[in-house]
Parts: sequence; C-alpha cells; structure tokens
Amino acid sequence: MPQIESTMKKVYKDATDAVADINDGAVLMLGGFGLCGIPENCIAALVAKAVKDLTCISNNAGVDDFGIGLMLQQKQVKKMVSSYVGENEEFERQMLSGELEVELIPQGTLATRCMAAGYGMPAIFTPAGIGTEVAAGKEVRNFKGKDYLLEEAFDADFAIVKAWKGDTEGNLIYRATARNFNPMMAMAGKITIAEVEELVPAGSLDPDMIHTPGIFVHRIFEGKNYEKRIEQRTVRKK
Amino acid sequence: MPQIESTMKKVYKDATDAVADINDGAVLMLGGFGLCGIPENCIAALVAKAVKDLTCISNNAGVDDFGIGLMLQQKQVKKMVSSYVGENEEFERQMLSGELEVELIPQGTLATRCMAAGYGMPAIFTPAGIGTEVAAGKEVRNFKGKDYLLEEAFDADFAIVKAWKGDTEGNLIYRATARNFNPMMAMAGKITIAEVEELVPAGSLDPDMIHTPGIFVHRIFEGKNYEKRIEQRTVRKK
Amino acid sequence: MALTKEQIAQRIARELQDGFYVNLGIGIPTLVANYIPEGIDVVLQSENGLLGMGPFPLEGEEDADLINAGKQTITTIPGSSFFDSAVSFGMIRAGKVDLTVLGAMEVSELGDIANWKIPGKMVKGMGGAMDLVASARNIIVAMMHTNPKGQSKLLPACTLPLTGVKCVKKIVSDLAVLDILPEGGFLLRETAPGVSVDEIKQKTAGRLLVADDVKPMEF
Amino acid sequence: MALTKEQIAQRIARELQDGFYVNLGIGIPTLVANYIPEGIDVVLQSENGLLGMGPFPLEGEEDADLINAGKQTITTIPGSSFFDSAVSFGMIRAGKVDLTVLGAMEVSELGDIANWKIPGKMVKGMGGAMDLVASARNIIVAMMHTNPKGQSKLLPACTLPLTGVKCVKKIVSDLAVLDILPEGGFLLRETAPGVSVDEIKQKTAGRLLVADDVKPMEF
Repeated sequence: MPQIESTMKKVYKDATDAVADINDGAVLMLGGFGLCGIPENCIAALVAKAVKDLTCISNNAGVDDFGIGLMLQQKQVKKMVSSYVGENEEFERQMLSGELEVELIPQGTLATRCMAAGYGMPAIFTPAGIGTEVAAGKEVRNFKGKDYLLEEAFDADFAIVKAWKGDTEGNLIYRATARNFNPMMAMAGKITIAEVEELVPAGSLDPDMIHTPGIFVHRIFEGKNYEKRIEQRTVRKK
Repeated sequence: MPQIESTMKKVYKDATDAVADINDGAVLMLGGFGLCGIPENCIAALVAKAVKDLTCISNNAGVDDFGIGLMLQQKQVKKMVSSYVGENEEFERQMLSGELEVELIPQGTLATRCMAAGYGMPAIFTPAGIGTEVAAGKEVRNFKGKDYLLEEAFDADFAIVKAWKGDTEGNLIYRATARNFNPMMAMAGKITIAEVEELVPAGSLDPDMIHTPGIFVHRIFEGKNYEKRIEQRTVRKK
Repeated sequence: MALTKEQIAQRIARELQDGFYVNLGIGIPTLVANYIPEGIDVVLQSENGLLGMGPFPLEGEEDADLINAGKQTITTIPGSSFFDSAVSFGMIRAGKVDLTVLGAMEVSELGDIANWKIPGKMVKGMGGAMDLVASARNIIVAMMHTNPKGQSKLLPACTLPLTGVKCVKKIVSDLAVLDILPEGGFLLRETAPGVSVDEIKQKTAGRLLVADDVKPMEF
Repeated sequence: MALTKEQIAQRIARELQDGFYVNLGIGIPTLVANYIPEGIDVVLQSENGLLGMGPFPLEGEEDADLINAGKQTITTIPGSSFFDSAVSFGMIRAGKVDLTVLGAMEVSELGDIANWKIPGKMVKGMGGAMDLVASARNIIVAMMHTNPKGQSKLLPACTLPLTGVKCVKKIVSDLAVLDILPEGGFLLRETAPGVSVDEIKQKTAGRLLVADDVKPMEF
C-alpha cells in the first residue's frame, strides 16, 4: 500500500463562510452546556445572516445577551428543543406569548437522541420520563421488569459544535466540561460544522487522543475572539 | 467544598487476585480484536484457576496456543459469543463435536450490545442481519422506511479488559487499535476488571484524555510479561 | 427545632459510604460536599461531564471551560475524568452512580417525586432530574417538610407534575429522616433535635409509620 | 481475457472519488489501496478502530497494538484517529463511510449478497460484513464471475445463506463491470479486455441487461 497523504477539503475561512448555506427553517444542533463550550463564532454569524424560523436543539438557550439568546433577541428561532431554559427573560417572553415553541426533554434523553443519530440507530430506550408528562403519546416497553420509553433519534440538518483543537482532517479535541454535548452532536449532523480555538495541520494531534474522528466533521475553521463568558462565577478564598 | 482526595480501593495485586471470585458458569466479556488488546494476564489466571463452563463474549476466540484459545484447550469454555472465530483448530474440533456452543453475531451488533449495557439501554436497533439467518426469531421494526432488528443488551457477570495505562481510580487509556472492544466492555461489566501495562497514581493522567472513566472499573492491576503476539506480521521493504 | 439547610446537608453526608460515586443536585444537595465525613472517600459526579469534582477555584483561577451542572466554576481533583453528556447519562442510566441527592417540591408515600414544574409558572425544564430519578439506585431527597404556608410536602400522592415514579428511597427534611417503604408509606426513623413525633405526624399528609427505634438525629 | 485480481482492484480504484472515506474488505478489496489514482485523496477506515490506515510497516517497525481488520500489522498517516468498535460501527451504520468494497461468494440480481457461510463447512463467522452491507451507502463487490467449476456466481437468487439483502450497487468481476438496477437485474456496463458480451451473458445466471453504451474497461 502506498503512503496516503489525505488533504480533505474541509477547512473554511471563518464562520460566515461555514454557515453560508444555512437557510430559513433549518434544524440545527448547537453544542454547549449553559455558556460552556458553545459555538460563539457560528452563533454570531447566524445572527449577522439573519436566518429565520430555526429549530435549535441545544441543552440550553443561552442568556439574554449571549449564546442562543442573541438569536432569540432577533426572533430567529421558531422552536427550541432543550432540557433547561432558565436564565433568559426574552426567551420567557416569547414562550409565554406563543411566539416561540419549546420542547423540553430530559437531559440524558437529549444526549442519547443525539448519540443515536450519530450511531445510525433510529431510536433508543430510556427510563427517563416514565410515569411523567414526558411519556405522553410515547411507546412504553418493559424489559426485565423495568419500563422504558422509546425515543427517536434526532434528525438535524446541521450540527454546529465548538472544540478546543482541531486539525485539517476534522479531528476534534475538547477541553474539560466544554466537551458536554459537542461530541454526540458532531457525530449526528448531516452536515457538521466545527469551530475550534486552534486549527492545526493533520498529524499534529495524537491519534489516540482524538475525541471526534474527522469523518464526522464536514467543515472546520479556527474561531476568533472567544469571550467564553462565565455564567456563575463561584470562587473560594485562599 | 473541601478538597476531596479520593483513594478508591480498586488496586489488586495481580491477575490471580483480580479473578479470584470468577467461578464456574460465569458469563465473561473479554476485550480484544484478534490477539490485539487482549487481557493476557487474566486469561492466564483463569487457565491456572481451571474455572469451567464459562460463557465468553469476545469478538474472537484466540488462536490454538494463545488468547482465549488457551482456555479452549483446557475445555473451560461452554459457549463462545463472537463475530469471527477463524484461526483455531481446537475450537473447530470442539464446535463440530458439539462440546462447544457457538453464537455468531455481527461485529457491530456485538459492539453495540456491549455499548447498550454500558449505557443502561436494554436494547438497540440495528439493520445488520436483516433478511439473514441472524434475524431468525428476532423482532423486526421499520423506522422511516428501513428495517431494523431489535437486539438486547448483553448481561455479563464480569468484563475483563486490557488497557495501556490506568490509574488507581480505575481511569483507563488504550493504545492504537488495541482499544477495540475494551471501552464498551469496561462500561458494560457488572464487575469490570482492567489489566494495564502501566499503573500510575491518580492525577498522573490528563482528565481530558481518559478513554474509560474510573467509575466503570472495579478492579485494576498492572499486568506483566506481555507477549502481545502478532497474528499477521505484514511488512514492506525499505 | 427544625434543621437549617446546612444541617440537612450535614445529616445527608452521614449516608455517604467509602468509595461511593455521588451526584449532588442543585441547592441543599450541593452543600453535602461540605460535610463529607473524615475517612470517607467519595467521588462527585457532575452530569455535564465530570467525575471527581473539586472545590470552587481560588479567585482568579476560574476556568470558563470547567463548570458543574449548576454552571458554577469548579476545579478537578487528582483522578478526575471528563466525558461527554451521553457517557455521563450512560453511567447514570446503568446504575454506576451509587447515590443521588436532590431537592423536591413534593414526594409521595409511594416514592414519586415532583420537582420540576409548577403549572402556571414559567417552566425552566427538567434538566437531568428525570434521568437521575429514573435510573439512580439510591435516591435521597433533601427538602423542607412543609411549604411556606405550613402545608405538608410529603403527600399521599403528588399534586404537581411528576419528575419520576416510585424512586425516592429516603427523605431528609428539616424535621425528620424518613425511609420510603417498598410497599408505600413514610417510615419515620429520626427526628430533628427538639421536634416531636407528634409534630411530624401532624405535618406529614401521606401515610406515616413510626419506626420502633425512632430516635433523635445524630450529626 | 479475464482480469487478474490485481486488475479487478485496479478497476475498482477508478470508482474512488476525492474525499471518500472507504472501507476495504479482506482479499481483493485490500488490493484497491495499491491503485488509488493520482490526485484522489481517500481515507481508509478499518472497522477495528482506525481512520487513516497507512501502508504496512517497515520491517522491524511492526506494532502489535496497530493492526487492521484482517489482523495485519499496519501504520497510521498524518490525520489518523483511533476509536472503539462501537464508534467504528456507529460511523458505518450512520452512513459516514462513502464506499465499501468487499468480496462475495454469490450476488443476486436484486443486490443480495452471500459471503460468510457455506453449509457443511466450518463457519468462521460474519465478522463486520453484515453490519457493512446493511448500512453502507455504496457497496461495490469484487468477485470472480464464476466458481472454479465455471458456474455463475451472479444469480437470480443466492443459494447460500445471505449476508445482506438488496445492498450491492455494483460488481467488478474478472469479466465485467455491472450495476445492479434498483428494480433488479445486472446491467452490463463494461467488459474485460477481450471478453465478449456473449461470454458474459453465458456466464451470468441472473437477469442480465446490456447497457446501450457498453464498452471495454479502462484502467
């Protein structure tokens, strides 16, 4: 076998370039937990692009002036699919007025429905929500004496994730708890867009230490000016 | 919150110590692909212990004089659950004579049934085997126009895995393709035993680079005298 | 006298066993980490993707990439590991977490719990609570025995939308420690200092049984 | 003249497109890696947990931890990544692998494939073949057109136990390149040098259609 030097054409110039074909009505997955590990550059580009009627699958909805909150302010979001949508007044206003549709999903179910898509599994079974309103209309099935809900894999047009480092083949490494939903979403997107703090040449990352293999990533670019806002700054004294 | 220094009592002296309570009739998962990434020390200890009537869930069955083949020679295995059982004459003899029960499972199904157990999912859906004898007696379900088989999670008493490095908390890092089935099996065992080439103190491994979090590992020890036999030595000339 | 929130946390901490992996919910449960007994090693799981949660960082050492499920800046300890949310809920669903401590608005005598939604009020979501209660092997609820109006929160059946059914094993309230019996019913095991069995009976709307060896709480 | 195995591999290599992720089975398919056209970059997936499979190692540089799905010692290339078997079959099942090339004992005119079991002979197992054929978006089969007795292996229906149904899209045999039509039937597109359409008709037991623009193979 000859030496194969792969130079996949995945590298995009910037966020504007990477989200250029995301159009009104798209279904997006957006990585992050709270404001930790969110794709800041892509969100800014989507706000600038003023694309509308988006469905956003994301664990949270940002805060009023950061994260997905910025898209909510511009009324770009038709529907949020999340597990927790606390800290956001504009979100609350739009939800109560009926402008915004909200589907609340247990966090583990959210994660696992993303995972199912990435693994090519059409549905998974989870006990989360059994006996609650989350189970309404869903199939319940008993395995070995325990009830489980059948939950279908998500079907998103684009997955937009944030990683710490990435290479030109699309391989990704996340940092600390900024990993969260990003790896499953990266695997799940029909088109996956990854923004990274540092983009390095293929071969720079240890193949044993890659969290998301490049096959799942279709577009990658080095983001800039990361704010990485902290939601709850808690410290102890020396 | 105070500084929490955890010193879980997971470290075992050696393989003999770690497998001491594996008794006749146990259901085992054994990591490895071919002879790559197999728990050599634990297999040797199980042979020495002469435990019998084992069910072994493992992608392969070793070769005549190495890997699970060593247990087959001693007629310790009642049933093999594998995807490919090629290179083993004694295996063939026992199978044809009816001494050994063999269940052949598609490799991806094998991997995913391990994964399901580790993720607390009772069953998964996969298209592998649809329309073949693998589907016999199994539930077929159509999602979005495609047929899938319902396949149940494995239920093993012990998972026995091999990692490259591990720490005293049970965190594991695998090397190259010796990773294979080990991470899913590590997650799936009711009791998981990990043998590692190098056991290091907690805190020595980068928390971002751990493949199997210690919560899944109940026993860990540093193995010795790894042979790491190569099944197909293929080289090119300079 | 009713326990303070700190005291509830302190009492729950006595339930920790050496080697436990523990998930602590937001609020009183978080405080449990302050009272881990001497000689007991536990590993704290944060469902956003961390095993081995350490204390808050020193001022100036906050890391925006390192938070807990309450979105607070935290630290790691030697032996910590990071993982994605699917693995995190995988370990929860597979019963690898030994103990889950969380708050509740209501608990029923069957062990049902309601802690995520009040009809008519803004609903923020269940977060990971439904996953935790559906899968945890051992759930302790930290809660006030009554609401601000003095009405019992330990009920024959929950009135609020449920988070999970038949899952709570133990309650540590400001007044008492109670087990929930497999066949249903609150079994009073310990009373808060200076709180009478009668007061607890009066403030428990669900079926209350009193253990033969009921005794004052120890800390 | 019928193609050699090397030539079958060479012809299949012409189906590769720039940027493809490709899984090559054991046997003839493995040889395809030797003929990747100039200017075409593909990444080879090995289902035991590697993307970016490189050539065999230099003598003395073999690494027992680094093998392919055929258990041969191999190497990595810049940009390679390792992962576990569940992720590996996840990417296969999710259709992320652009092309799968594998061998077959029989293929039916409906695209069914049999390549893992011969009744009466020792069965070694299906390995990853059933997963691959059930999920791959694009499957090319590399095979001999007939068995050693001269009997066609391209059949109306397979006689051997199936590996998968309605999955093969294209066959490159020693005699021909054939598409399998969505409605069933082998569509002859290219003939091996010096092999006549008549010979192929004669050696194809399943329904054969001849493309209007049938032509000799190019390499």
